[in-house]
Amino acid sequence: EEEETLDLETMTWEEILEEAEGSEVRFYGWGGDQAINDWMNGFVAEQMMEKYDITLEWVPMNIDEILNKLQGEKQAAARGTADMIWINGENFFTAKSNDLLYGPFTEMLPNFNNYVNSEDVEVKYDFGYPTEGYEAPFGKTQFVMIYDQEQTPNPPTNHEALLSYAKAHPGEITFPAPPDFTGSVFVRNIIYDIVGHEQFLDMEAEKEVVREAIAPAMEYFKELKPYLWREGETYPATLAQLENMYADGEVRMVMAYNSNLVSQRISSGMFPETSTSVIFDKGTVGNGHFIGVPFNSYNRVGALVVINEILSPEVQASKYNPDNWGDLPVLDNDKLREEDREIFERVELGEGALPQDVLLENRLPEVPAPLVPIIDQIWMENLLD
Amino acid sequence: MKEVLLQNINKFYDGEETIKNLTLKVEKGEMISLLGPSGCGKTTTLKIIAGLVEADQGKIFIDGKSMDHLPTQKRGAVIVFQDHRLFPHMTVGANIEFGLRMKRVPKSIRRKKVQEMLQFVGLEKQGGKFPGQISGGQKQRVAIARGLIVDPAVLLLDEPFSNLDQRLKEEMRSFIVDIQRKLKITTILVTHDKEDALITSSKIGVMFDGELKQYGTPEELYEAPNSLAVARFFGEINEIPYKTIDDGKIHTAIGIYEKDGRLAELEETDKLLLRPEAIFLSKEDDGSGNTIRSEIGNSVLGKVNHRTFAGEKTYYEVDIDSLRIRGSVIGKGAFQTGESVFVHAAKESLIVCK
Amino acid sequence: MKEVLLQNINKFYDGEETIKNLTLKVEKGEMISLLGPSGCGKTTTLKIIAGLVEADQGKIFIDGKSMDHLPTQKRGAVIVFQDHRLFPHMTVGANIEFGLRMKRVPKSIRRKKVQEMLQFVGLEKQGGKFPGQISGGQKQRVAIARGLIVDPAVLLLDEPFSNLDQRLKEEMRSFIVDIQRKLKITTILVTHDKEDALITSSKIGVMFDGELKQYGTPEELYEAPNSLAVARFFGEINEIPYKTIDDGKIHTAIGIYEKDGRLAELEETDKLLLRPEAIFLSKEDDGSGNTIRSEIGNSVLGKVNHRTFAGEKTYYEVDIDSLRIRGSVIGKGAFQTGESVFVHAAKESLIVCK
Amino acid sequence: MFQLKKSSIKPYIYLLPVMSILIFVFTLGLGISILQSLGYHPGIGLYEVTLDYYREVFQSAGFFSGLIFSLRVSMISTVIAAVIGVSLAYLLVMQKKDYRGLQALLKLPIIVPHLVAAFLIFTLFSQSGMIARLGVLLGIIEESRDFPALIFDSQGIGIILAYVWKGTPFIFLIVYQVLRSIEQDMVEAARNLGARGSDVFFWIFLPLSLPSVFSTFIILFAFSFGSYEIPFLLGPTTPRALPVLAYIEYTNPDWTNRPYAMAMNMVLAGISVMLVWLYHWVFKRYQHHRKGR
Amino acid sequence: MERSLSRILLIILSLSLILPLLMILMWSVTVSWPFPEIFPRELGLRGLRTIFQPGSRALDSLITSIRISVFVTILTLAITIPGGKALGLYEFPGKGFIKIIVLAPLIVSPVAIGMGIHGTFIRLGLTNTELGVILIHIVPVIPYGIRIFTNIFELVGDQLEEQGKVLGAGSFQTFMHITLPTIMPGIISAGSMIFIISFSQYFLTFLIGGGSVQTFPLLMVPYIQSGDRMMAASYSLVFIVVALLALLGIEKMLRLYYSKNSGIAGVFYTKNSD
Ligand SMILES: Nc1ncnc2c1ncn2[C@@H]1O[C@H](COP(=O)(O)OP(=O)(O)OP(=O)(O)O)[C@@H](O)[C@H]1O
Ligand SMILES: Nc1ncnc2c1ncn2[C@@H]1O[C@H](COP(=O)(O)OP(=O)(O)OP(=O)(O)O)[C@@H](O)[C@H]1O
Ligand SMILES: [Mg+2]
Ligand SMILES: [Mg+2]
Repeated sequence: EEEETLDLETMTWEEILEEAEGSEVRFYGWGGDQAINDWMNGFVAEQMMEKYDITLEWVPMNIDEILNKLQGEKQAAARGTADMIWINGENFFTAKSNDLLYGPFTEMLPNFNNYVNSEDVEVKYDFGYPTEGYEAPFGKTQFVMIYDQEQTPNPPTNHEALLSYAKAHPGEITFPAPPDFTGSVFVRNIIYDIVGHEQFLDMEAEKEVVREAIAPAMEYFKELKPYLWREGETYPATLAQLENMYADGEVRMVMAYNSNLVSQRISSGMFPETSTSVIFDKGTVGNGHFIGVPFNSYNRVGALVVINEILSPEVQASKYNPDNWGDLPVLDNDKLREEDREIFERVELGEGALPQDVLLENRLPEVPAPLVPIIDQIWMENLLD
Repeated sequence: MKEVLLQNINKFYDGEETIKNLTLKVEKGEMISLLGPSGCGKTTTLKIIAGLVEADQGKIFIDGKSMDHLPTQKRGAVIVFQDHRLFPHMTVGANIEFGLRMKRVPKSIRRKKVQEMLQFVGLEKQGGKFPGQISGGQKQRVAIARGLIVDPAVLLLDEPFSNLDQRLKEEMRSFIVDIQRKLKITTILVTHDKEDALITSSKIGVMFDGELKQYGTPEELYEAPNSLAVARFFGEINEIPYKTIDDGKIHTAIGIYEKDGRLAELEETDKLLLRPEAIFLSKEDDGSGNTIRSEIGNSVLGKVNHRTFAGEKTYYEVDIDSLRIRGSVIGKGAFQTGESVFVHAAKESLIVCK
Repeated sequence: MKEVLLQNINKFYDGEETIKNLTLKVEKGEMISLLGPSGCGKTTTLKIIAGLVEADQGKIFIDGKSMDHLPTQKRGAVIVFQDHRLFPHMTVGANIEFGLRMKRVPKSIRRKKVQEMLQFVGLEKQGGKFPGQISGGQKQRVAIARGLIVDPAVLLLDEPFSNLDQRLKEEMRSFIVDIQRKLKITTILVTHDKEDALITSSKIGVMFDGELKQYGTPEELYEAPNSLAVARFFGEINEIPYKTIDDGKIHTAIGIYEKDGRLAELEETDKLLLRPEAIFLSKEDDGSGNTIRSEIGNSVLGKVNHRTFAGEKTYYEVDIDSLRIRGSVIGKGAFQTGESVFVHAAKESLIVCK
Repeated sequence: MFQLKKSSIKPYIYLLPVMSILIFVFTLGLGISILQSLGYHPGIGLYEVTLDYYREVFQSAGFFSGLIFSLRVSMISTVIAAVIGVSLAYLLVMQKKDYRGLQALLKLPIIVPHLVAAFLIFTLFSQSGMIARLGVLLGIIEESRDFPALIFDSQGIGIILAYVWKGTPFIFLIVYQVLRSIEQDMVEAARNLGARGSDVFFWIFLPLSLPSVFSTFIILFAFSFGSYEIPFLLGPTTPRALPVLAYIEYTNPDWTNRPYAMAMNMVLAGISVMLVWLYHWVFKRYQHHRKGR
Repeated sequence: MERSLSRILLIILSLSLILPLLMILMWSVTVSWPFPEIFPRELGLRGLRTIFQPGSRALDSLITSIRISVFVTILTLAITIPGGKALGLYEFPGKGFIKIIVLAPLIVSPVAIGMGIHGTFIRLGLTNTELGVILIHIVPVIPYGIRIFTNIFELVGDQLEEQGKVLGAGSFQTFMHITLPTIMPGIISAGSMIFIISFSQYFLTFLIGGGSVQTFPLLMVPYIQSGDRMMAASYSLVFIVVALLALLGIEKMLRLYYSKNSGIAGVFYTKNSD
């Protein structure tokens, strides 16, 4: 293994390709979406096999569990089974600060160099944390709220409208309570909407500082609470449950840190066809998700080849297609060749989803990772007795 | 004190007729015995009375009331099981107490009664042990005590003394008989010991192969069995070949008898039987000129073939020509194998059997 | 054919000494019996020999080899348990076959042997039934058959006949004795029936309360018991009060005897015992002038207090002044309650007991 | 009931394989957990051994309410499951037929993983669930809000429902097998001595199956007291069951929070051991009491 | 009358336990089913089709799952039967303590246990292997096995074993011919529990199997955690049906073995006696 590491840095891409041929690459990541699983097992795996004779094994697994496993392996200095992991945000922070990732490697990837704007904040930073080449961009999402247009012809697009909407329909709005991932994003969006987002980007991860900064937002939540589902005494435990409640008509709004969720749910029949995505006028939080290579990957060359391919316009476009996934591409439009740009333009957006440019224009950066648990904590202290 | 009546009971197990058209009446307060070889259906009969096994045909009445579909616990007929069936999770004391508890008898009374019972069956010290910790005979005593304590209206005892030594068995037997008489509990005793049956019961039924062959007083059964099988059942028996010659006398292998009294109605197809203890042996020549035996009726000469000492008595096999008969003599007996002896039997002890 | 030797065995249950310093030797190929009241430790003794219960002290040797820590299955001592312990999940046939299977006997031989056994114990028809479907006596027979079929080196029989009727028991008993003699299986029979013990065994041990009180031949035990308890154990017995007066004669309640022969060594602390069957009764006046009884030694007059018919014999309770004795008479007996009778006993039948 | 054998070495040999696995698991699993709960976790760069994490766990706001919530919910659900499970087993054993099909079907809830059970209870008992819909159909309620809040409720009813649903067949399965192995002979003997149906149950079936009921009870209780899936998915946001608190700490991507999670797990395990020990003690005394009467 | 009443009660109780499962059946083919409708508005087969489509990993992983759980069941029975016997039949110092210790896998959270053992398994080369997964699955099922067998042995005692030994059966023979058949009810209930728990194991499988050992729950759990009810229900349905079939199959085999050791002999003797 040691040899390989040394070699990699000096190897040419051709040598890497040659080395990777006929090997097996294991890609670990969240497996709770049938479309994504199908796309991974189907299109991506086939591409790899055809182009590079690489067998791509998609292993569905939650990221926190993957990191635990890596950590155990690290303590025992063991060879790993994962060659690529789907990662972002706090988990990237944890992985990197615990030396669980191999890198930097992005510069070795021709497609990264060719198509990705390495100076883009969303490539350079992940939840405010510098990526430093330890993870390659995979896709982008943005927080959206989803309403049924038939029920809600004019969905609220700022926190005040949301409050009056809740007052008009008491008990029909709710969100998963932080520290649930999505609920936590929702809270941050409201905070952004009330106190703006700029101050957080370099805020000290100090509870008192944060508490003061978000105090008005906490007041807002207290005001909102009585109009929430079950008067805010309790919240759904997971986004999945909220989705089901929305699908069954128990609540009027559902949310997703996945701008394309609505079109998937509509096409699978779960959500009413009149469902639509909504963002705040001031924008909503967006973030990127990435691919990392575990420190103990057995087949790094193979991983590099696959990641490189994922950064190709074909794969990115296929991913953008809502029939496959609908995830926003990470390639820099300016760097794309004309014919590649056309591929993207040909992709038809699904129902209820907002187009890429609308989203990108109203995209707010995530707070730095260390602030997230602090905000969650403060919210809990204020709103859960 | 209840009357028990079985009417034309039939029971099949796996298509085999185990109880055949059984009719049996036990009077109020009476104690009877059921005898019969192993597997003849005695236990099954008790279970049918108690309602643990359903008869395929026939009716059961207790005190005139039909027992159809009446569950066991309402019949008031308590079985003391052959295989004890003690509750393994209860102590000896709790086992005995069980029936009283079921009757919701107050605790203080229960305690007293259990103490009495324990004492009676000689298990004062074992009251706190579990069934797995006591001996076979002790188990049997617990089973008896458990059944007796509830003063059942009908008591069904299934070989209750089989694991007890002679002394204990006699004690228990007379205790049960006492209680039975005092409380006039209608009782059926199943036993394989003819002495138990004869001593305790006013009537005895003998079963063979699911059939009640004879039912009568102990004397009747003992002295006038209606079949060889029944006769055999009350102990070993000698079948005595005979001829009735024109002289009106009965010529048997052990002597010639007048055809009168008991023998008056002897028909050719009947059998003549003789119990071992009815056979008297005397020495051909005992030296002292003592002639005790020879004084009693006629006698024939035989030869001792085998001798078995059985304590209280001694068995002899004696060959009279080609006939081998068995006799028993109280005490050690003075005859040796190979010795010649006079064999004699009183006319009154001859049994005529159809 | 193996010798069994127990040396100073002690066993405690819950702190109570159940077996007390038991020493017992059974010769090769011999059959002995263990007798004793319920709970005296007979079963426990067998279990100790078989290795199912560990003695707290003492040693066991089979054929001279110490059995310390030798597991049950290697001792070759087979118990036929008092409570049968049939395997509920196997048919009667499979139960009997079990031991042979464990010995890896070929199937064809097994089949043949099982068939023979089934036939012998009279269960040809029950071979396919499960233990829950057969009667108590049938279970007992299966247990016997299952133990016998393996030709054990040492056979331990724990009350094997208790649930069998007289005929069947006699058959089984002689079958077992035959096999035992033929194969010279060292056998210990635990029984509560003195007749079983006396008939089958070359030696008998009597246990009380965990102690072996006497061990000897049947005759020794019957005629010279070393304690009242042992004597009692072989059946009811009368204790006869007596005085030795200066005239050198022994004055008893039933007559006066010379102090010679058996009585020569009678000491004042000894007891004088008399079995019921050794008591002869004769009518004070039987009308016919028959004087059979009065011819035998001296006799006293008594009064019949109670009469119990027991088939083969009849028991009488006779009061002689304040002494009540029990006598038995073969057959129905001619005496009525209240009648006066002559009571007489031969000197030879008096038992002296320390 | 019967004499337990005293043997110096045999039981230890019998226990050797299973105990060696347990001890292996223990020294490693528990040892490492304890170390981590004390703040020693070199893997994530924590080296300082301290009791601070425990202190904070005990001082944290949700801890006691969570503990009481956990105790209450697992106690209630286990008791209900035991009562229904034992009744079911008894009812079935009293039938003439043995309803093989029904038995197989009753195994289904055991097979269903806890996550799926939570999903099921949610679709049945949430305010837009099946029961609520039936309520609308029958005109008992008008809209979903009229349906009582059984899921995410502060009483933990949803959790209890889920545990009862999973636990009842488990108790049933075990107890039924025990009851069936109780010989019919015993029942006959009891009835013959005047025992009615309920007497047979209380005096024969219950005492003979009690050790099994007790064992399954302990297993269910310990399981429900210590696991997070169902209370996480069906429980209220406050109070949160103790295992949920530990789980949330554990999944915190900031690994320096790990010691809290571990400390909570250890406290949880400690309480569990104490409770189980208490149970054993009570049970023993109860049995003793019966024996010594 | 008493009996019919109890039968009704039995049926009601059983149904209330079984009927909820209909929801899984329904949802596995339900596309949309808004409140307050009693029947789904739209049906579909996306879920089941995904599972059974050619090249689906679900089927392979089912086979892996069954194989693992069968081994786990056998191994666990092999170690917990003697353990239960020791606790059920013997009196010895430390018994009370051991009785509590065997509950440890329930009391100490599997996360803690798994993490603790992970490192050791790595060093032993057991991670990412089926063997490792089988071994780790044994841990959480130990309490079930031990407890059940302890109770069973307390109930049946050792009288029949004694009888077997007296008739010359060695320890192994006694075990096979006497012990096993008499504790068969316990084997069936403990075996079922062990199989089920192993079959639905997720966290430990992943941790030790590292994703290279793919059992069915590894595919199923992410769906159950997601909001896609159709996929969740479809996977659950397949899971439940397969587990039930496997269970019944195992039970059937055990019973077959059981009757082979008694019934055939019965047939033979009945025939011969006629
Ligand atoms: N496991 C045990 N625990 C405690 N006491 C016991 C145990 N087994 C037997 N005993 C006691 O030891 C004594 C002897 O028992 P054992 O079974 O040897 O008697 P036994 O001579 O066979 O009697 P029986 O003729 O009634 O079968 C009895 O008093 C019995 O209660
Ligand atoms: N459940 C059953 N299934 C099949 N046959 C049975 C069943 N119970 C008893 N039998 C048979 O019925 C017959 C009568 O049995 P029962 O128990 O009444 O005999 P028993 O007269 O009590 O004999 P024993 O003196 O040996 O106890 C026996 O041949 C027995 O094998
Ligand atoms: Mg019988
Ligand atoms: Mg005994």
